[in-house]
Amino acid sequence: MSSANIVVETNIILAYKMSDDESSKDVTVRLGAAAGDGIQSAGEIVTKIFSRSGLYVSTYNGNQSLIRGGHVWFHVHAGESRVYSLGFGIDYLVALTQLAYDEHYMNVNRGGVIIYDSSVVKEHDFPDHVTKVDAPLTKIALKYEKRPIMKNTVAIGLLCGLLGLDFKLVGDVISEQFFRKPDVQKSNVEAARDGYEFSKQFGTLKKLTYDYTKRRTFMHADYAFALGAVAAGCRFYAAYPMSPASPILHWMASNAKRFGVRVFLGEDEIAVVNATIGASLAGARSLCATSGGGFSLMQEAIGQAAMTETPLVVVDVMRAGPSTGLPTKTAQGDLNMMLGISHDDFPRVILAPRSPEDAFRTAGRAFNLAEKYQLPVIVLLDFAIGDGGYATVENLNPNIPIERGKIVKEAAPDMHNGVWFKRYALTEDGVSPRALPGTPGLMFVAKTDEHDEFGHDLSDVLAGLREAVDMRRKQFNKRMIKLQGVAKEMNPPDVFGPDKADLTIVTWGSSSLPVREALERLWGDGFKVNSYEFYDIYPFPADVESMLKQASELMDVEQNYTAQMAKLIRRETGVLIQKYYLKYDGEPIYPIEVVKAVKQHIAGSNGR
Amino acid sequence: MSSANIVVETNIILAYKMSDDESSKDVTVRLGAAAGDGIQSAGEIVTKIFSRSGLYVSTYNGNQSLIRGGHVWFHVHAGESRVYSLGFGIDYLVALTQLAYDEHYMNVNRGGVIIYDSSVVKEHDFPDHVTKVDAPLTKIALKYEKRPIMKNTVAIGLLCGLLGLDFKLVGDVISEQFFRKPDVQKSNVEAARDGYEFSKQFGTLKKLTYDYTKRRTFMHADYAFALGAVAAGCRFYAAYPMSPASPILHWMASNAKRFGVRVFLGEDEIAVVNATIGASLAGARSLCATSGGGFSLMQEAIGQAAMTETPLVVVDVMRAGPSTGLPTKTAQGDLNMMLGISHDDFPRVILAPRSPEDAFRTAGRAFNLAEKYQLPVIVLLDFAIGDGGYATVENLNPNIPIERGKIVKEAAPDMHNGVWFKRYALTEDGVSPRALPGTPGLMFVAKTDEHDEFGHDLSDVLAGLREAVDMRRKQFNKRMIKLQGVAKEMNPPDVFGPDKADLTIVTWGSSSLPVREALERLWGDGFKVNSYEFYDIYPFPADVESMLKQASELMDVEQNYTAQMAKLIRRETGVLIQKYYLKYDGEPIYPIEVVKAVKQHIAGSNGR
Amino acid sequence: MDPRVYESDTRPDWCPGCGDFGVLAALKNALITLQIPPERVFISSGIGCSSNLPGYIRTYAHHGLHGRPLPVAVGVKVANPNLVVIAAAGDGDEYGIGFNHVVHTARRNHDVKLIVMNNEVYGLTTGQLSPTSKKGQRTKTSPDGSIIYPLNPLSTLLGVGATFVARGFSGDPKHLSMLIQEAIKHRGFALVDVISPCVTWHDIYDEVRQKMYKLEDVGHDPSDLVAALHRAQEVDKIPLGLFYRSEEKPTFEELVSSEVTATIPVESVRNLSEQEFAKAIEPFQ
Amino acid sequence: MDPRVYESDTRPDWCPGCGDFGVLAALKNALITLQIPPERVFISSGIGCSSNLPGYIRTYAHHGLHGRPLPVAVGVKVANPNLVVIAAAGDGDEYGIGFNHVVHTARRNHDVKLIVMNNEVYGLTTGQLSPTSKKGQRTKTSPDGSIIYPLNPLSTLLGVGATFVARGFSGDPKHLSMLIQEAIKHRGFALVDVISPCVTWHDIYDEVRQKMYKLEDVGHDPSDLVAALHRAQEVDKIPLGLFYRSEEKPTFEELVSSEVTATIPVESVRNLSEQEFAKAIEPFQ
Ligand SMILES: Cc1ncc(C[n+]2csc(CCOP(=O)(O)OP(=O)(O)O)c2C)c(N)n1
Ligand SMILES: Cc1ncc(C[n+]2csc(CCOP(=O)(O)OP(=O)(O)O)c2C)c(N)n1
Ligand code: SF4
Ligand code: SF4
Ligand SMILES: [Mg+2]
Ligand SMILES: [Mg+2]
Repeated sequence: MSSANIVVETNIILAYKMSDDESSKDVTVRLGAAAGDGIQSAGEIVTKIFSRSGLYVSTYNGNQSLIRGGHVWFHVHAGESRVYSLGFGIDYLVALTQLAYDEHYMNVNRGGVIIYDSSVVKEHDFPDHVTKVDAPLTKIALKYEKRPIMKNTVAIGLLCGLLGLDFKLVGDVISEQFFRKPDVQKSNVEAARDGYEFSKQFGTLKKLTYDYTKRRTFMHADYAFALGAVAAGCRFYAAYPMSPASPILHWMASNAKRFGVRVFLGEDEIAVVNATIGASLAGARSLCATSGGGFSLMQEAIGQAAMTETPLVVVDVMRAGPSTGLPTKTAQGDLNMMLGISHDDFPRVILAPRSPEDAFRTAGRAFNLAEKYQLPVIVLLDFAIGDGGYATVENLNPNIPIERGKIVKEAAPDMHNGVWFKRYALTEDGVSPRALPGTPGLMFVAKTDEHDEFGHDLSDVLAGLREAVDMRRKQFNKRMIKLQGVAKEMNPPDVFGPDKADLTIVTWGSSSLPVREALERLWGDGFKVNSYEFYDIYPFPADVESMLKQASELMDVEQNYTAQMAKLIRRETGVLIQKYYLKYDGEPIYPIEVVKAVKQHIAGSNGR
Repeated sequence: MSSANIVVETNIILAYKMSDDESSKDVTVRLGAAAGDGIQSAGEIVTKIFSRSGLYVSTYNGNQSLIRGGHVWFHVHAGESRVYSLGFGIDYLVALTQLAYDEHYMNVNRGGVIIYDSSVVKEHDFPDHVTKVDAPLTKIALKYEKRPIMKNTVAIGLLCGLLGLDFKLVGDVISEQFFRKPDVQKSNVEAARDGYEFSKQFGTLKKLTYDYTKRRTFMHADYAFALGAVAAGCRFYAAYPMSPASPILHWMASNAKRFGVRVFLGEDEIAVVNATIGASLAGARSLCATSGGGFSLMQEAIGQAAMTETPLVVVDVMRAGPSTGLPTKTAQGDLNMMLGISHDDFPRVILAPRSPEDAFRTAGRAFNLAEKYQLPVIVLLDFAIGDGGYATVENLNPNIPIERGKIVKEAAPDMHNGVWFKRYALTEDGVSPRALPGTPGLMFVAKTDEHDEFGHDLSDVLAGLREAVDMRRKQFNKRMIKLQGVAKEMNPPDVFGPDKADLTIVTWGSSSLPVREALERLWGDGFKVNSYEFYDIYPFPADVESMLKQASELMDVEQNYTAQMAKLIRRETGVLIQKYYLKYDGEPIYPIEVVKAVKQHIAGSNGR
Repeated sequence: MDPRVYESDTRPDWCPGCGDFGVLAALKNALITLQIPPERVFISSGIGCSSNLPGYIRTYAHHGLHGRPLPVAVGVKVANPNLVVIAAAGDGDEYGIGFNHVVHTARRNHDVKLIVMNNEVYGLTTGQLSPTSKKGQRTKTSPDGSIIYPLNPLSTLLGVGATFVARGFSGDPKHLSMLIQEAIKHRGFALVDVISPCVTWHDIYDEVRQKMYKLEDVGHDPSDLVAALHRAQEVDKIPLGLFYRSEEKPTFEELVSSEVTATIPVESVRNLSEQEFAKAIEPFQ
Repeated sequence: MDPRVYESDTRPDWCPGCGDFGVLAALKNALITLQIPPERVFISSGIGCSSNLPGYIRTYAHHGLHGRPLPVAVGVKVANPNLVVIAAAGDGDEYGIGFNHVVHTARRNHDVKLIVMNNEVYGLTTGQLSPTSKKGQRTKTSPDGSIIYPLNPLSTLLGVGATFVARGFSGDPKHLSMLIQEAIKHRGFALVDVISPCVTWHDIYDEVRQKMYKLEDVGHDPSDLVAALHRAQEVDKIPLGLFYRSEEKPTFEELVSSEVTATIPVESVRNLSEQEFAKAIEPFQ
């Protein structure tokens, strides 16, 4: 498997009609319009309505890097039990523009619905067995506003009517959403009601069972991570804006006061990461986040943190590259970078939460690992679960254990007479006690040059002398040995599905989610398949080799061109995965693509 | 082989006495003193004298990151036939300071010589079977100068006398070296003559056969690469000073005028690499160089060059890290970084010349590959062969073939009417013709956003639309497919030694050199060993897997902690190397260490 | 020259009303007025709404990395001094992450022209604080109003010793075109700061229109550095026009070319002759 | 206070005669004079001869990356405003690769003090041109003399609006100590540029001694910005002393602390209470 040879021709497999089972316990809604039409807000309203009806949700934001025009869409998958990803096809399409119709009509499921306004959108090739809901969205909207901006509110009302949702809830959520704009609050509710009323003329369409007593929580992984960080005692946050990591900054900025977080907006990512290191040195649990391009700039400083043994947590919310790439689209292309951050070898930890829930849990773990082992911890999120996708979160536990590792609070009596603190004392586990500036008698220099136990240079007058060479080796070993401690805390991949299977999908981070929905479908179709979901990536968890070798057959599913995780697996275990479904076009993995890849593969051909 | 587990306890194996064969065809000299004593200059004089006596040389500079004081040494290995590395032990030790004596006396070979001045240096534990040459170096020096700065010149005279070299040559070289300081030129020659005369009292010591008609060329890899680059048409060089890459800058600055090279000293490495990309876009063969820390800062822009498909050659002269580390010491720790440069996947080429000669050849190849395939080419040198070590170079061929790849010189007639040039035209080999700014009618935007064939954005208004997604995939494939072309030009490792062996050493870059000397010694001792020397690293050369699988047993020798090359080999071929000799203390690999490791290993134990 | 030579088939994706339309128009106008053929123009941009400009005017261009338009431009200009090299980008690009390049490019007096579309906000990333955002400005990153002092790029560049410092307004493309023309004609580095409002996140059109005045209307002398500094530091009013110009310093490109054997064109790639090579290796023998 | 509290057992590895000895002595003297206990001092340095300083004075310190002393210092100060935070580094560090941090740290008026050991050369890397090297200066990178205009950090920082700008000379440690004391006492960002000659690559002791004079001896008023600018731009003479000081602007740390609930100390790590947490997730329901 030479990297030069993996050229995977994925197809955009969106056109399918399979969910003709009207009684299925989930529903998918896609809203399509132009940027500036408020589709993101409409999507959030729908998501909220579902969540307050007791449904589980998972959403995706098909947005573009522009403020007005173009084509953007918002996808909501909701279910009576847990949903993970985008689901299968579209049950309800709301096409507010011609482009929205053209791009999505062919993906509407048998038994589904297309809502559009024929005064704006010309239908064509209307799918069989799909209900046509041609509604005067614009006309209704213009009743309330001079510009037809309100037409998505009308559509929401209509959609909720078709779905048989209680209008009270719909009205409440819309009121809430517009509470900062009292002038349009009431009219939006009215417009929605008109849409709702309009729906009554249609017969039974696909509905779910609602439980209005349940008020589920949903968020994306950026928010979940920020919340988890603050819940775990984060006191310093630094950033330079970069999509799709910016929501962490926005949340921190809005909540700084309440939670005592000092927010620092740096002049660039280099300032950001260095300030984070400074704040961490000073004793604060400190965090920064960015996306790939910004992370590239942070690399030198991450080596610095490893060398000075300063705890550091950095989040990379991945987007589709390389270089500027597709800034609003998703990918898992940054793993290789994390394996090779900066020059020469140093310890690091790489974690890749799969979902917002996972992200919340990971925040506290990341701080604990960073502080216990005094090293950089990298957290890989991506657009699909970060900025781009909300999901229901359950059982968030704010009582995150806080493990700060070895901190010396007071100097021994003999430390006050001109002695430096042994900040880099050689210890068995490689971790040396640290002191926080301000503590009398424990002064030290945090040093990026190779150093002795006191933090004095080995790089100048002593370089190359036998004792210094020996100490250099000991300090190098000490740093690297810490990974043995971390390794004991690394989890092997979670197995999703049966323990034994004919085919095992290997996947990591957010790709785990579409794989789950694919597996559930495949089980229904009688296939014996499961998946290994990696989320603790490096140091590579122990015992994975035996897990992999037990599997009958392996297929790698991830979102990059060179199968970075599969390469890491081969590097660490020797196991060569020979089947792939790799996606690198910026679009999310749809469960159906994995289903097809598995079926093709099991039928004998290569699933790529 | 989990990276957390490789903790290799190398020993500094310097103390050995083995070269008691006075008739051997090579000699090793070590000069030790304090920084500021002029030991580098003395080492260069000795090297030059040897080179003009028809000997082959290989040197090493044991310097420190300070200007005065401390302990620095210079090692010269010279031979009647090709020498590669530091040789075995020390035949002639010139110890100008106590520290120089203390650090090196135990490494002097049986039959060797220690030159010192007992008025400055106290000998102790004087080795058996070593000739003691206690010389009044200081006294002689003070005859000519008020400060004893000239004592290394005296020592050189003495050394050359013991070695039986012609004084005329010695005098000539010294005159030359001081030609910019006419006031001390003559006195230095006189001082050397006094030392030379003093030597006469000693009997036969180890000498070689000299051929004064031969004037060999020696240089280190930094100079060799710079020279090769200029010989291959390099017209733009940018840098920010960083050891051990600075000699390239110094050479370029001094030769800029003569060779028409525009030298640009940037405000930081980010400016440097971006300016290099700009110059390359404008049509110049453009180069920049740095060391690890500076390279970390360049990463974002290297992804940019890959995305805009702009030819780029960047040299990383590796030094011991991580972070600031040991700036004057050697390592091969940056391979992982090169495999993971910046975010998401893009094509790159990684070359790792083994020697100055190799570096010269690589320069032209690097430009050709960069321009033919329009991608970044990374050249890995290191301190040991770069700034730190001269070696004899032979057969440098200035007639380097120049392959600039597809350049369109003139626009088709229909190109002049408001049409953009298809800079990113989809082609079978992935390479699109480029145009140089200034050419009428071929305007294009070099674009870091994902783009169509014209270089127009796919990332904004078009992002996510079906056609754009399709084009995104095609452009991604196009970029990566270029690696297939490159792969055909990648050389498998060179085999040093017999084709069949009981043990094969896998090594790369500069580590190949000490391995060669170790192998020659091992052959003499009756061992059947050979080595695979990797120098074309990525895209990983084809057919390596079968080579590796043919080997009876493999042992990896490289200069980093985590065995980065071995990991790449496993990643690419699945082959797990189980024996290692890894060195990461900043010191060069001594051939004897490899000899010992092999012997221990063949005796059954692990050679680490 | 046919004024259509600069037309592009790609339509700007800026929001309707965005200031950057005015900058694009002024730039085109300036180039056409100066009768510069498009193939001689190289535009280097960064990342941001403003940096999308290159595709909308048909010249050679590089749409690169956030903050790095200038080093790319410098590389192009040093390699091929015949090109008219323009860097065009946002305030985030040039006054934030990339400001060090501005300072050093100005100090070395490279013959490149920098047009900054200054909207006092990070437009593309949805309106966060930029280095020129005012104290008190409310954004997603400053929900209670910014506590941070803004950078004054003009007074800073005057402190650096930049040889051409001007400010235009995208709402007055004619005046702006004139400034850009002067910048291009200037021998050396030129900064044209353009107030180019972001109608979506920070619409300051009205404020600017109220506060602005033209330096040429008040008899400002662009050779007077101290006067320029005073004008640059005004906050109640917004002076537009040429603050400062000095043509005493030769450009970096002039100096470097005088250093280099000019007979070897940068884009010509040829081997060294045997003699040249022999001379080159002599010091190593 | 025992003046020995700042003594270190590590001896400076600077060349005999290096200007940096004077800076070290002045810094120690200033801290002792101000009676600041060493555990309250945090020194952040970069990479260069000058940046080796921290190990030679026993305080908390970070010896980090080339050009990045200030962002580290800012992080430390924002997290723990009780510390006296000093960045100490070379002209390469601070006026070259790291100058953007200087500009923005000054603009935001962080309460950190920057001491630049300006020797007009890259000392540690063996004497290449630095951003403050003079035109005509001969180095390994300018064998025929530099063609590049130097940066004037003082006039630039005055243009930025820095609130404290001074210049000292390592040959006059007493005067320098006084300037450092003033800088530490200043409320806000302070630049102390120190002419600290490199005796090995660029020995300008004699030149400085000939050209220098003290601003306090000529009645310079440090509240007069225009006068400060004129002084900063002198080239025939070298003015030493306090060029400019203004204490009107609150510091970033004051402003950010007023924003943050001060009852949560930055180094205290505790979980959110159930109520706090419930309130935090409310918007997501
Ligand atoms: C290294 C890096 N950091 C962050 C970003 C994200 N980013 C894109 S545009 C932008 C700022 C845009 O602001 P400005 O330069 O003022 O341009 P405008 O959109 O306002 O025209 C940022 C921070 C990036 N692309 N690269
Ligand atoms: C990113 C990076 N680039 C380059 C270097 C190499 N380097 C080390 S010190 C130095 C310059 C030192 O000059 P200066 O800051 O003026 O300090 P001085 O030695 O003169 O005191 C450089 C370029 C580095 N360490 N890191
Ligand atoms: S967001 Fe602002 S800067 Fe960007 S295009 Fe729209 S108006 Fe212009
Ligand atoms: S090289 Fe110069 S700056 Fe460095 S220690 Fe020596 S004198 Fe000081
Ligand atoms: Mg802006
Ligand atoms: Mg300096």
